[in-house]
Amino acid sequence: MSEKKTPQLDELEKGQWPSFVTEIRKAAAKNPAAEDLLGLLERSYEEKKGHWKHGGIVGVKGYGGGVIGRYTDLPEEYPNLAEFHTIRLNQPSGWFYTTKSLRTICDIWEKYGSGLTNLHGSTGDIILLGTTTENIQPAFDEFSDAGFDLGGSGSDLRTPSCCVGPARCEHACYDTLDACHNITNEFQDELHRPMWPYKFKIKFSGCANDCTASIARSDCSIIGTWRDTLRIDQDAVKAYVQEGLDIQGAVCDKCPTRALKFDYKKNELNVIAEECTRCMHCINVMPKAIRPGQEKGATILLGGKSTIVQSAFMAWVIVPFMKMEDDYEELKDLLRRIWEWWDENGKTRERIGETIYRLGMGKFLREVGLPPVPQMVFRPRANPYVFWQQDEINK
Amino acid sequence: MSEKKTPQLDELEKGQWPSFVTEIRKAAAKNPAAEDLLGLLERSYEEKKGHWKHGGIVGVKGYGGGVIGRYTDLPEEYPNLAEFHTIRLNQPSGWFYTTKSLRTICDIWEKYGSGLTNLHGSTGDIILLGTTTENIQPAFDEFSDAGFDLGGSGSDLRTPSCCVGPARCEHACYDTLDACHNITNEFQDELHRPMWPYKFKIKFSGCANDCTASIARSDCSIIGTWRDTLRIDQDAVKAYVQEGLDIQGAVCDKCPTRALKFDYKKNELNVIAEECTRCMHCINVMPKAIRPGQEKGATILLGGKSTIVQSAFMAWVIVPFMKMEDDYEELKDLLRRIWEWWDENGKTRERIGETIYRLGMGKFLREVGLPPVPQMVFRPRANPYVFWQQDEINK
Amino acid sequence: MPRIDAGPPHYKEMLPPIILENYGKWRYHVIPRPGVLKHVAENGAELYSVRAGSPRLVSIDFIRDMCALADEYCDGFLRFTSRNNIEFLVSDAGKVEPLISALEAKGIPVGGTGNSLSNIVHTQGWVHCHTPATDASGIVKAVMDDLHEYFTDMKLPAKLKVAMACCLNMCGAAHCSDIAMVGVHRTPPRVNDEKVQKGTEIPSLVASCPTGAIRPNPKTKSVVVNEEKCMYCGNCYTMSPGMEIADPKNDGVAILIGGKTSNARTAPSFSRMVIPFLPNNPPRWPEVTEAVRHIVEVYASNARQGERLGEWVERIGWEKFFILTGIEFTDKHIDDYIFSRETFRTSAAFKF
Amino acid sequence: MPRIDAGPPHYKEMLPPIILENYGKWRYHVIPRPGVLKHVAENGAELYSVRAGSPRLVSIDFIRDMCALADEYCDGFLRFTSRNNIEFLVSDAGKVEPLISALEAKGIPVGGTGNSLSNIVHTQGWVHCHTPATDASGIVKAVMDDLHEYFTDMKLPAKLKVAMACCLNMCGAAHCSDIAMVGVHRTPPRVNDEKVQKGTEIPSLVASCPTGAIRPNPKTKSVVVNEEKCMYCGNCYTMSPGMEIADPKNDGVAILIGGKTSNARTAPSFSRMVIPFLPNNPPRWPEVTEAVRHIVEVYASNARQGERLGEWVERIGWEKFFILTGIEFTDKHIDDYIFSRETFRTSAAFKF
Amino acid sequence: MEKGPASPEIKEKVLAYLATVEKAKSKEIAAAIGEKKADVDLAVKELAFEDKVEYLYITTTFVALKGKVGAPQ
Ligand code: SRM
Ligand code: SRM
Ligand code: SRM
Ligand code: SRM
Ligand code: SF4
Ligand code: SF4
Ligand code: SF4
Ligand code: SF4
Ligand code: SF4
Ligand code: SF4
Ligand code: SF4
Ligand code: SF4
Repeated sequence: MSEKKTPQLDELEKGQWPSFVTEIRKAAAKNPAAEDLLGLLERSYEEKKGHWKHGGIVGVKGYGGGVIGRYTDLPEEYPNLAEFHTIRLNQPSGWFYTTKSLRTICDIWEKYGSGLTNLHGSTGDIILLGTTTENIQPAFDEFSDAGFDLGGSGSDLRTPSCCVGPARCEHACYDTLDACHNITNEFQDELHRPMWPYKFKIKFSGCANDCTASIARSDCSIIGTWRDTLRIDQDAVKAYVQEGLDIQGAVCDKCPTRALKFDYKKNELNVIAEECTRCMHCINVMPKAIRPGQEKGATILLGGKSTIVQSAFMAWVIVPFMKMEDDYEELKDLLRRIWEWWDENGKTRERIGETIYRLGMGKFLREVGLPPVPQMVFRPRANPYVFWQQDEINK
Repeated sequence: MSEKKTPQLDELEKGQWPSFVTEIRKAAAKNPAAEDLLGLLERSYEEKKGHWKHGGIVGVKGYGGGVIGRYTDLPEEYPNLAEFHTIRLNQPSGWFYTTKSLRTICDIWEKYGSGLTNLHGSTGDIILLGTTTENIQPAFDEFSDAGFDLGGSGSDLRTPSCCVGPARCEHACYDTLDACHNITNEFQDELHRPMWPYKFKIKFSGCANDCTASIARSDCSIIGTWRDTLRIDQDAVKAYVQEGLDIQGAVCDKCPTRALKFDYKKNELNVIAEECTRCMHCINVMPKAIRPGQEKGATILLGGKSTIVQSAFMAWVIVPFMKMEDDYEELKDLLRRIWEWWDENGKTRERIGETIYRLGMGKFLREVGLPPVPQMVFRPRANPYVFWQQDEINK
Repeated sequence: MPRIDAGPPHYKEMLPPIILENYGKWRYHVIPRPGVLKHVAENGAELYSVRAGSPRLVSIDFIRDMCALADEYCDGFLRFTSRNNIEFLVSDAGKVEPLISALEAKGIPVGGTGNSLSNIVHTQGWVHCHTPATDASGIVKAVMDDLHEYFTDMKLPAKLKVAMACCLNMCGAAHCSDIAMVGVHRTPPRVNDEKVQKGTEIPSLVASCPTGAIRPNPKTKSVVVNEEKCMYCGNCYTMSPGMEIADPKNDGVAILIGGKTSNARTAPSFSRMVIPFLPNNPPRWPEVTEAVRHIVEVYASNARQGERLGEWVERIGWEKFFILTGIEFTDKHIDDYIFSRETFRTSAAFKF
Repeated sequence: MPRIDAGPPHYKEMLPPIILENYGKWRYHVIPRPGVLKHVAENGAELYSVRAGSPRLVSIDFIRDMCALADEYCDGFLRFTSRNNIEFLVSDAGKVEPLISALEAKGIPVGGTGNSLSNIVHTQGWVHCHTPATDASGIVKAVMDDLHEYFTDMKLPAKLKVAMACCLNMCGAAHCSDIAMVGVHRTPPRVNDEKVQKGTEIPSLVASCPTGAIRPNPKTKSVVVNEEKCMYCGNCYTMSPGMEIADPKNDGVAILIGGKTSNARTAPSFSRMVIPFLPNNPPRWPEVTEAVRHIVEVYASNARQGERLGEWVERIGWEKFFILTGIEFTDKHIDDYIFSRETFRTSAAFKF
Repeated sequence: MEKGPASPEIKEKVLAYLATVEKAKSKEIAAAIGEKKADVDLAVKELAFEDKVEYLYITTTFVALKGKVGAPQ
């Protein structure tokens, strides 16, 4: 097939880390678009610039998102990239697969696309890179028959994702996989039909280790925690001492609130329950001996996003503790109220965090009906610029 | 004299703390304006509101500040308060007085004013509360003859002030009294003839204890420090041990950088020189044993101010270390460059800190000619929004 | 012809001999008793500074009284501190106790050193300013009466610096004090068109509002206020007497805590609002004095030795502070101004 | 007729029997060797997860290869991690080593667990996006080749999370990563009036500029850019293809460090810029790989055990970081955007 | 630093300009008459001594012809 030289890309087939160039080359062996991609990319490497035009409007019937239109600005030279759209498939909770399901995806993508994928996209989707406008609908139809559906794009709910949670992790404080699946299915309309000021992302992490980086990467971050006291197994503590773990140095001294007291004589570790902030550190170091408490649930945080344009925001606490039960009705109800408020108040291309920053947390809490609690802030305001409500002043 | 009842103010003559009401009453015994003030204040206590009009224009010939015009909004009822201006006299460095000089002030103020004062105003001036427009010039003339001069007000350099420093404090890293006096005299024009966008305050503290709260209260905060290593007298350390001081707990464990190592066996205290941030804590606890280093000077910080309107700013480091010698030429030169830049770039009623915040520290540093150093920031920027200069990019 | 720009008197003229001799040569100090600092020079010379409380707003009679004491006990030398206390500079150890007795006889408290409450830095209030939301001297007197024991004793965990500012201009270091009492408004300015028309530059007035709540009203040649947007800062009143913001029914006092300016141990920090509003109840502001005393007492009985108020709260966490004090947390505690973002809890680790 | 809104496949269909049986009943885990997690359930069941590196941009051939391995060693079950690694879910301890050998034979590295460098979260770059300032996959490949030993070994003080984003939109957690490489522009957009006229809403375009650098130009029915005000964020280009910001001569890569998202020990934190610009030097970006390796090495040899990169820098102070690494500090490191104030050193305590 | 006497021409220009406005900041005067601000500051200083202009503190300090702006009503 290809005779084109790609000296620069060839350099990236060297070295110990598996090479994406090799992957493109594999696809190129079977697919002309993938082959053109090699050429286009080599050209970008020479010119130090991209060769893709601003996205266009492509999609699947009944859906408002899930496909990213993409066209090269050099269609004459790379005709097979004239259209090179991405399809975002909603991954299963926790990115678990049977080989059978993965093979099905490969087969359909071999038929309709370039054979290139990202496993996974940064938001969590199965990213299928490169197809034509014409092929989108038939590809979707087959994926759909095989049990897959589109993910989000545009101003909608983006594909939620979750950590491995109870499927394989001893720390999980709620069922992240079930929650992710349930919420995704509940809000199919919001996911597939963009109607908001901008995108909205949800990520589920089973504990404060936050293995989905949800606090930085999602508008709504749902982080597992517990309300009672962490549980310590003193026999296991003694076993760690035996193994030579420096409990005072590696655990107690690094506890952010100094809530752990180690008794050298008895080889006993105790926690001052009210001081513990459930940061997970001690549990991480001594998983055999320390476990979360029993009254489990999640902290809900809001407003995370990356840098463009008002600066990056990390999500902040809006509900310190919520039980993750009863089909997540409490969470769903809260999400609906938040979206309604945001839809009402947000400017175009304004993330929820930016809207709240602009209008003030007080207004948001009052209008969404959330009780203010000190857990929402690191510290209270430094300025005295309080807004008083009509019913709070003397007429 | 007065027959007017002041039941509310009377309540404030009770209690153990010396009473300002008693003071006004003392003045009222001799001065009708002070007497009217009692009545007006009682009225404010009843009505819960002030009775002073917006300031007016009064002053001393050749001076553009130093007098605050004040008129009551009830001149019919309190005719002696129809004019009740304040004169700000520049205090001597460190607020030191001979009784003779204080008596001179009292005598002149008895003649021309209400007999009421603030020792001192928040900026540091001797505040003479309450005189008439007519009396301002003659009062000034007499104060001037007695060796006193006006302080600042309006959009000028405000009266600089300094801590007690080398006059009585073992910690002083430079001569705060001399610096304050020298700078005040150098910039008499700037102090007395307002010509800037807004006020500009300078405060001198001899060490990082910052006993003038300069970092919060002055646009330019000058804080003593040293470049080499603090000095430890091991005999004195041993004496503290003898006295029962818990050196590990009260000193080492509270050192913010853990730069101090206490050797229990030898009763020796040592410092890791490069780790010490000269916070003063250990010196404060053990002044007999620990002293600042020998290569002394000051850190210059810029931008402090209170809350109105862009939020409070604390001053930040712009020169980590400056020798305070040679008639302070380096400092004077820097101040001139800063003022020139601010005058050029500041909006009306914009403090220097606000101007820099609005236009960016980079622009300020480049244009004032200060080299950027990491000591200027707690941490570098989190966003990637860098401004590149023409000579830094490839054409 | 008066001298012009002659500057302040030279400080050296004001220094007692012991200071002139030992200027820059002090070796260390101790605090032999509350209110007394003993500074020892390299050559062994000893200076006793006796610190006395002052109401700051004083008459010339008071100053003359103090001068009389200074003449008798310290050869005519005294100074004032950056917190408006008076310091008598005694070079004869034997005169310290007699001076203290003389001061106490006059009702002047001695204290404010070491781990004590010092004098309250404060402002003009109804006595002399045009923009106050409350009085300053009155509240200060009431609070200092109430907390007197903490001034004359050194029984606090650390120094306690209290400030009082009568409006949001915050003349003083209220924004960085262990405890700050700040006069606040709670209702928007009422526009007095006539006054605005007279001598107010409308564009400057409009620009002065930090929240953009003021719009020009070409019809009246005055302005209108969007009350929803107003946060009662009073900056427009500073610009124009026609923006009448004082409101006796709604003005009052906010309490902020936990600021400091020293660099010892921890970086200087801003005070944080813990009580958004207490009513103006002259003459003794019982709500304010109680709130301040309560905070001081909870601090005194919970903090570790050497811990400033803010250092204590930051160690235990603000959520814990609200539990310990029982102060109610409301939406008003949450920042919604320019730098709000840094105050939000962007962490899942907190106390319940 | 395809199904609409059926949602993703149910995860339970994808779980191996050992997980279905022990779902929510895991007791603890250990890391027997780099790249292998051993999870032990309450009933003693043991699951071995073998973590393998992936370039993320993979062909269907690659996926099929991995499926073949999963069929052979783990009954057809595998998963991907939140950092795009592949995890083989092995329930038979005896199959762990053979699987690893098989992977290594294919050139697939095993590692990324515990105190190691994991896979680099990254984005599209020149492969598929319209706004990149650099490529993503290429830099990632070059850096992972260079730092390979830190992936396969657990010799770092703590976990090291590296991210790569090809423009300032920062798709990924670059803003909160231990090390982030971010594609940046350095010159203002060149306005292509024709393209702007076609289909761009001028008011939205003007509003999109965070610094107010864009003004409408009624004459051309397009816009003009005040180049002094432009900070090259590229947001205008996202709004309109007429705002051509890509500039091969000046685009490149900035390095930010010290962010984290876990709440363990310290609160989640933003990454901070330490190198404002490195040139785009494809195919292997030597300046970038060297800079990253240098930072990793200085960190590895100076931090305490268990300290994330940012925790280490915050403990020693950023001024010390610049000394230790020898990286030059410039005016570009100092924030001049909305939240700059909180980054200024408002303290006299610092290291020289 | 001795600044020396102010330029008489600049003083005249300042007075002429101030006659046209109620009050002004010295920066505005400098811009209006096209002189360096430092020179205007010096001129204003001398004019103040000559009782021809005065400084007005109205939230920021302005300069005006002496007596042009009265006390508040
Ligand atoms: C494909 C993906 C990168 C990847 O290689 O993984 C991606 C690609 C694009 N992102 Fe993104 N974003 C992707 C995850 C993210 C993330 C990470 C996340 O979701 O965890 C972020 C940061 C978190 C956040 O949402 O803030 C992210 C922040 C952005 C932004 C900035 C939004 C903001 O408010 O800060 C934009 C700009 C925009 O929306 O106009 C953007 C825009 C884009 C666009 C649509 C370009 C554009 O301006 O229209 C890119 C399309 C590229 C293409 O042609 O394929 N992308 N984007 C990720 C989605 C894959 C998936 O669905 O799984
Ligand atoms: C007298 C004094 C209070 C006192 O009782 O001690 C005072 C009194 C006034 N201050 Fe102040 N300020 C006084 C020290 C301060 C300080 C403290 C300091 O200097 O250390 C501050 C906070 C630090 C700062 O500068 O930010 C301060 C911040 C303000 C502000 C807010 C400025 C800002 O940018 O944040 C204003 C408002 C203004 O300038 O328009 C203000 C305005 C005023 C005015 C002139 C009222 C006005 O709006 O025109 C007050 C006149 C009262 C009167 O009639 O006597 N005053 N003012 C202090 C001056 C005495 C002296 O010269 O020694
Ligand atoms: C007299 C005075 C300076 C002056 O020029 O007037 C002064 C004098 C001394 N200060 Fe101060 N400080 C004075 C205001 C301050 C201020 C400013 C303020 O109060 O507004 C501060 C910063 C306040 C803050 O952080 O909010 C201040 C923070 C300190 C500190 C640090 C305390 C801390 O740990 O945070 C020390 C060190 C110590 O006491 O251990 C200190 C130490 C000292 C020493 C021990 C210095 C010495 O060796 O002579 C002096 C006696 C302290 C005492 O009262 O126990 N001085 N000192 C001021 C007395 C004010 C008063 O009447 O109470
Ligand atoms: C598989 C994965 C979850 C998933 O659903 O995919 C996962 C799995 C585990 N994480 Fe994680 N983490 C995973 C991404 C994350 C992330 C997100 C990220 O990397 O973008 C974070 C937050 C990153 C940050 O802070 O910037 C994360 C922060 C942690 C931490 C906290 C580390 C710290 O001290 O800051 C722990 C605790 C520990 O390792 O001691 C942890 C612990 C664990 C444990 C030990 C949990 C358990 O008991 O099973 C798992 C093995 C960790 C290991 O690799 O040594 N996991 N973990 C993710 C693997 C990514 C990878 O391929 O490398
Ligand atoms: S976030 Fe917590 S529960 Fe989820 S995988 Fe990580 S450690 Fe386990
Ligand atoms: S979870 Fe964190 S805060 Fe709680 S005891 Fe353990 S280390 Fe301390
Ligand atoms: S600032 Fe330092 S030098 Fe000045 S009085 Fe306070 S402790 Fe002494
Ligand atoms: S001055 Fe502060 S930082 Fe330096 S050694 Fe003493 S306590 Fe530590
Ligand atoms: S705080 Fe406000 S009311 Fe009080 S003196 Fe200052 S400006 Fe006047
Ligand atoms: S009080 Fe403040 S916020 Fe309200 S209108 Fe006046 S300036 Fe604006
Ligand atoms: S970071 Fe920028 S260039 Fe890269 S994929 Fe995201 S939007 Fe596109
Ligand atoms: S690149 Fe950013 S700052 Fe520059 S003109 Fe475009 S939107 Fe404005």
